[in-house]
Amino acid sequence: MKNISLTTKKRAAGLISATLIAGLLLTGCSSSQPSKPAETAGSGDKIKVGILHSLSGTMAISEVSVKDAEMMAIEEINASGGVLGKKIEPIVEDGASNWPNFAEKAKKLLQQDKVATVFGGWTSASRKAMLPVFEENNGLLWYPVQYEGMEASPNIFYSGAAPNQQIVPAVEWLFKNKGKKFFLLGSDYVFPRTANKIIKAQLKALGGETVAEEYTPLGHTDYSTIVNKIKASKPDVVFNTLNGDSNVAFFKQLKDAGITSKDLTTLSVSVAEEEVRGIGADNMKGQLVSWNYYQTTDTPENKEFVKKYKAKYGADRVTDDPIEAAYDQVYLWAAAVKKAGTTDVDKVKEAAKGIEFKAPEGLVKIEGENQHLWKPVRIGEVTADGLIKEIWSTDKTVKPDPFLKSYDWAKGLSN
Amino acid sequence: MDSILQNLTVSFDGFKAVNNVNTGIKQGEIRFFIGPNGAGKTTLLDAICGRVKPQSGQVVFSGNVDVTKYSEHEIVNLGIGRKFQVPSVFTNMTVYENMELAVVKDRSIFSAMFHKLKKEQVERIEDILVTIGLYEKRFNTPLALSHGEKQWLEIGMLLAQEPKLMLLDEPVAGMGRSETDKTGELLTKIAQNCTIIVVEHDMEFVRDYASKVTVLHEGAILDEGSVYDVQNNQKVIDVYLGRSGEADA
Amino acid sequence: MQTYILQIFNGISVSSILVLAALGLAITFGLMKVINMAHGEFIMIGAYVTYLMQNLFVAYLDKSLFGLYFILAIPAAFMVSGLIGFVLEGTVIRHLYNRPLDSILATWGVSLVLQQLARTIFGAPNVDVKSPGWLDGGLVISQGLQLPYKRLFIIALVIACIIGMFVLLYKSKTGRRIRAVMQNREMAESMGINTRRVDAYTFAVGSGLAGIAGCALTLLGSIGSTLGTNYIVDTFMVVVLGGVGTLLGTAAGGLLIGTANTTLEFFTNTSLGKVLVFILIIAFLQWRPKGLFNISSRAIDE
Amino acid sequence: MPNLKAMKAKEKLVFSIIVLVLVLAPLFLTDFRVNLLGKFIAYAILAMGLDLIWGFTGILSLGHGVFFGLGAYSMAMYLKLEAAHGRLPDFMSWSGLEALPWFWKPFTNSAFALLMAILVPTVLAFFVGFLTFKNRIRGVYFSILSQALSIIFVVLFVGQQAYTGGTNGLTNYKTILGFSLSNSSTKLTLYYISIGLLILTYALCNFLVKRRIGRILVAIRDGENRVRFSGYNPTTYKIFVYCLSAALAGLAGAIYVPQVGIISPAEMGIVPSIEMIIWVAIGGRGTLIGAVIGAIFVNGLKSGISESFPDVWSYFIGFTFIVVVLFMPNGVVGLVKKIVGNLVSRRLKSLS
Repeated sequence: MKNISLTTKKRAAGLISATLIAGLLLTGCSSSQPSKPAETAGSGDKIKVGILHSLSGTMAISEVSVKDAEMMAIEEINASGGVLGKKIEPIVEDGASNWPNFAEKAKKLLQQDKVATVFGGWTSASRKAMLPVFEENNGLLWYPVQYEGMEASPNIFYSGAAPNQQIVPAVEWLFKNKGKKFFLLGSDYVFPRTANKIIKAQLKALGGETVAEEYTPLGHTDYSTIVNKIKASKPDVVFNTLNGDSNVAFFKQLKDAGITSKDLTTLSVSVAEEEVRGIGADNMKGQLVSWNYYQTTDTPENKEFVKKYKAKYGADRVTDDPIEAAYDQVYLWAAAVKKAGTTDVDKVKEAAKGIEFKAPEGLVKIEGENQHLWKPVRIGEVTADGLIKEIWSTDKTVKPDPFLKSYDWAKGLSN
Repeated sequence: MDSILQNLTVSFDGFKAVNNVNTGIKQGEIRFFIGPNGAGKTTLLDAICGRVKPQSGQVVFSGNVDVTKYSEHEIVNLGIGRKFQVPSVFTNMTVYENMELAVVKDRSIFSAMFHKLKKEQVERIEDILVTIGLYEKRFNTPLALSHGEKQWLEIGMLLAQEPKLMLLDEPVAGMGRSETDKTGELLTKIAQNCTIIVVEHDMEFVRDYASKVTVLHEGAILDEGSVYDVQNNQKVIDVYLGRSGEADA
Repeated sequence: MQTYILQIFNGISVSSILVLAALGLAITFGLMKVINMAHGEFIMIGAYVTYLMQNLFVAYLDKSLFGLYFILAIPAAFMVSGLIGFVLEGTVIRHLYNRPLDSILATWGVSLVLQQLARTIFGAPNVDVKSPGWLDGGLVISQGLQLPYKRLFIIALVIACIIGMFVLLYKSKTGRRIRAVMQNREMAESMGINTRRVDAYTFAVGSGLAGIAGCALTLLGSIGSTLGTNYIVDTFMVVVLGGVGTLLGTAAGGLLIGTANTTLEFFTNTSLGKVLVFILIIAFLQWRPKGLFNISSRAIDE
Repeated sequence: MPNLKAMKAKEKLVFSIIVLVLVLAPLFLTDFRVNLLGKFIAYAILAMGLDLIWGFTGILSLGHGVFFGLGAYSMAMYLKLEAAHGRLPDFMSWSGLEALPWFWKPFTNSAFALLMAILVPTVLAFFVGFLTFKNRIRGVYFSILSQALSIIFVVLFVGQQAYTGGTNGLTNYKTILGFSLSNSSTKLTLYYISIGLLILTYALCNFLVKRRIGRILVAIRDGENRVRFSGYNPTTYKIFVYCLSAALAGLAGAIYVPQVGIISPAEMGIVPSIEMIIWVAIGGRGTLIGAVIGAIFVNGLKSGISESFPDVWSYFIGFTFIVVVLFMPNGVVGLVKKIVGNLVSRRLKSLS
C-alpha cells in the first residue's frame, strides 16, 4: 500500500482503535448485564445467588452434576415460595477448571452481581483460590466437597466431610478389619498429600505401617509401574486418594494385573457413584469407599431425593455424596436466611449456627465454631451394578473437627 | 594475496561431491568453474563459504587462514562473500535497507541497536546503488524488481560487504544478453579490488570475462587454463559431448 | 526378580502405546511438514467410536456376541477417524503446507472445537467402555507374574500397524507415490503425481491410525473429551526423537521414551520420572537436532 | 512495506489512543472491570515480547507460560511472605516443612523479588536459547522443545508442593509494601503502574523495531542463512530476543500476581502458552500494536463471552483461531490495513 493520504492513515487509526474500544465496552457492558451494580442482593423481589463450578475443562467431569443438584434445590425452594417471600435467582459462572479463573469469577459474583451467597468449588485448589476473595469482600461461600481440613474460613461453610468424618474413621476401620500395612496412592496435589500426612500420623499411633507413598500427576494414564510397586511392597490395604480420570486407569490396570478386591483391599475417598460409572462397575466390584452418603442410603428423604433427581436429569444419572452435599447446602443456607430474616452475610452466619436439616444422608447440623457439618460416616462397597452398598456406619453423626484437635496423635499436624 | 584450495574433498554419506581439488586463485582474478551438472561446482563454493564442512583438505585464504575452521558468518567477516544461485534478498525491506544490512562492518547487537550508519557508509551504499542501477528504486521492496535487478541487488549487497573474495553461483542465469553483458562489466569493475570465483554454464559469458577457467568433472579437476585451451582439450570436449551439450543449459 | 521382568514388560507395553499414538503423527508430519495438534482428538474420536460400537452391540445384539464388538471397533475407529481426517485435510490442513508453525496453531484451534463437540455430544462425564471378555485376565508366567492380555494385544496391534504401514509405504504403488512426495514435492508434481490426492489420503491414514490408538486406549484408561490431551505432547516427543518421517525412527523413539519413562518412574517417582525423561529428550535433541534417524537433506533452509 | 515511517507513526497514534482509553477506563468501568483490565495490560506486555520473538523473528515459543509463571511466582513469594508476617507460609506447614527454605528467604525483600521476577526468566531463556539456537534447532523442533520445557516446569512445580504450593499455587496475599491489596486505592495504583510499564515496554520494543536490529530480526525470520552469509551471527540475535521476551513475560507475571491474587502451575502449562500466541495472532503478528490490541481484545472478549454463555467460548476461540491463521495471517491490524488499502486504491481509481 503505497503513498496513503494522511486522512486515510487517520481512518486506519480510527478503525483499529474502534475495534479495541468495542472490546473494552464488551468488557464494560457485561458489567451492566445481570443488574445494576448499585442494587444489593436482598432488594427487589429476587435474591441473587452465585453458582460457580467448572462447566468446562478437566473438572467438568465431576462438577457439572454438582451444579445440577444445586439448581434443583433452588427450583424446589422457589416452587415452595422461595425465601423471605422472594424467589432465588441463580447466576451460573464457569470456573473452567482453572484456579485463577475461580478467583476472578468469584470476584465478579460478589462485586459485580452482589450475590447473597455463592455455592461452588470442587478441588481444594479452587477453594483456596476463592477463599481470599470471599474474606476480602465478606462474601459467603458454600463448599460441597470432602476435603483435607486444616481450614475454617469465617466466610466459608463446608458441607462436605472434614478428615475426621471420612479419612480417620476409614483408616481406623481398615486397621481393625483389613490389616496393618498401608500403601498410600494419590494424585499429586494438596488433598492427597495432606490426607496422607494425617493417615501416616494416625497409623503411627495405631502401630500400623506405611509401606509406600506414591503420587502421580493429575491426568496420569499409565499405572502399570505403580501396580508393580504395589505388588512388590505387598500391602494389606491401598488407600487411594487419586482424583478423576486417573482412577479409571488405575482400577482397569489393577484388574488386568490380576489383582481383584479378593487379593487386595483398596479404599478410595474420591470415588463416588458418578466416578464408578466412568471406571466401570466390573473393574471396581468389591472395592471399598468412604463417604457420608450413598445413593442406596436408606432414608425416606433420600428415596425422595433420588426420585426427583432422576426424574429431572434422566434415569441413567446417579446421585452421590458431593451431589447430595451440594443439594443440602442450598437448603441450609435458605434455612439460615429464613431464621436471620435477611441475606446480610454476618447475620446469616450468626443464624446458621446449629441449624439442622433432614438431609438424604440423615439429620445434619451446622457446627457453629468451624462452620462444618455434623455428618454420619459410612464405609461402602462397590456392587456389580455400579452402586455402593453400605457395609459399616457410625451410629450417630460425627462432630466436624477440621484441625483434628480432639486427636492427640494429630498434634503438630495443623500448626 | 591469493586463495588456495588444498586437496579439498567433500562427501555426502560416502559420495564424493568434491574430490581432492587443488588450485590457486590469484588476487584480482576472475576464475570460472565450469562443468556439467553434478560436477561439484556449487558444492565447491559451499565448502569455501562454510556451508558444508569438507571431509578433508584446506581452503587457505589471505596467506595463512584456513577458512574451513570457521563458521559461515565468521568466514564472511574474513572477507569472503557468497551469492547464491537463486537470488535471495530480503523482500520485507526496501532495497536501501537491504544494502544497509550488508554495508555495516560492526555486526554486533549493540551496534545494531545504537549505531547509526556513518556518512561514508551511506555514500558507499549510494555509489553501489548507482553502479548497479537501482538508485531510483532504492525505496521499493525487492518484490518490485525484475529477476536481473534482484541478481544485481544481491551482487550489490556483496559489494557493500567489501569482500576480498567473491563467490558467485550462476550470476547471469535467466538474464537476457544485455543484462548479461551489464553483469559482466560489473564483474570486471569489481575485480579491480577483489578476487572473484564464478560458477557458470553460459559459455559465451565465460569466454567474454574469464581470466582463467577450471573444468570440473565428477568432483575432480579435469582441466585448467585459458578459455581457449580448455575448449580445445579433447577430454573436456568428450565430457561435454558425452553429456549432450548440457554446458549451455 | 519377577518385579523387574514385569517392569521390562511394562516398559515395552507403554512404548507400544506411545508408538501406536505417534505412528499417524509421524506420517503426516513426515509427508507434509504439518504438525497436527488435533492428533490427540483423533485418538479421542477412535475411543468414542469404540464406545458407540459397544452400545450398538448391547442394544441390538445377543450377549454372546458382545466379545466381537472390539474386533469390529478397530476398523470402524480407523474409518471414522480417517474420514474426519480426510475432511479436515480438505478444509483446513491443505492451506497450511510449508507453514508448519501456523499449522500448529490452526490445528490447535481444531482440537478445541473437537473437544467441545465431544462434550456437547457425549456430555462432560467420562463414559465406560467394557472391555471384551476374551481380553480379561492375563498370561500367567509364574505365581504372581501375569502379563495382561490387553497389553499383549496392544503390542500385537502395534506390530500389525507398523507392518501394515511398511507394506503400504514400501510395497505398494500408493506408497511409492507417498514417499516420492515426502522426498521431493516439486519433483513428484512434475512427474505427474497428484500430490493433492496423496496428501489427502496420507492424512486420512494418519488420522485413522490415531483412531486405532484411541480404540486400544479404551482398554487401559478413561474415555472422555480430554483423552487426547494426555497423549499429544508425548507423541510429539516420540516423533521428534525418532526423526521425522521414518517408521523405524518412530518405533525406536517410542521404545526409548516408553522404557525410560517406566524405568525412571520405578526408581524415582512418577513426577520426577516424567521430568527426567523430558530433560533427557531436550538434552538428546541438542546432540542430534534431527532425531535418531533422519533423511539427510541438502535443501537450503533445512 | 514502502512507507514504513508513516505506518510507525500511525501505530504510535493508535497506541496513544489505547493508552488514553485505558487511563480513562476507571471513570466508566466498575472496580472489578478495571481490575480485569489491569490483568489484560499485564498480558499485553507479555504479548509484545512474544511478538518480538514470533512476529518479528519467526521463532514460535510454546513455552512462554513458564517465563510468565516464574516472574509471577517470584512476586508471589514476596507477597506470600509479607502475608505470613515472619511465620511459615500456610502451605509449607501443611506439607510438613519446619523452616523457611533458603531460597525463599531473600524474597522478603520486595526489590529482590521484582529483580528476580525479571532475572530468573531471562537466565533460563539464555540457558535454553544458548543451547538450542547454537545447535541450530529451528522451526517446529524448537516449538516442540519449548513445549517440553513447559511440561517440565508444571510437573516440577506441582510435585514440589512444600516449596511451591503445588497445584494450588500461591494465593491469599494481604498487603504489598504494607498497603492492603483489598484497598481500592492500592488497586488503582497498581493499575496505573501497569499502564506505565505498558508504555515503557512499548517504547522499548518500538525502539528496537525501528533500529537496524529490528530489520535484522525480520531478516532472520525471512532467511536465516542469508543473514549468516551477510556476516551476522543469527544465534546471538535469537538468544538476545528470546531473553528479552522472557524478561518481559516475567515482568508481566510480576504485575499480574498482585492484581489477580493467585498464581498456579497451570498458568505455566501448554494451553495458556498457546493462548498467548492466539492474542498475538488475532491482534496481528509483526506489529507491536497488534500484540497489544490482541491481548486486550481477546481477553476482554473471553471474560465477556464466558460470562454470558460458558460452553460457547471453546467453539468461538477455536473457530476464530482457525480462521485467523488460515485467512488473515496478519490479524485484525492486517485486516484493517487491507481495508484501508482497498479504500485508498478505490479512491485513487475514482479520482483518475
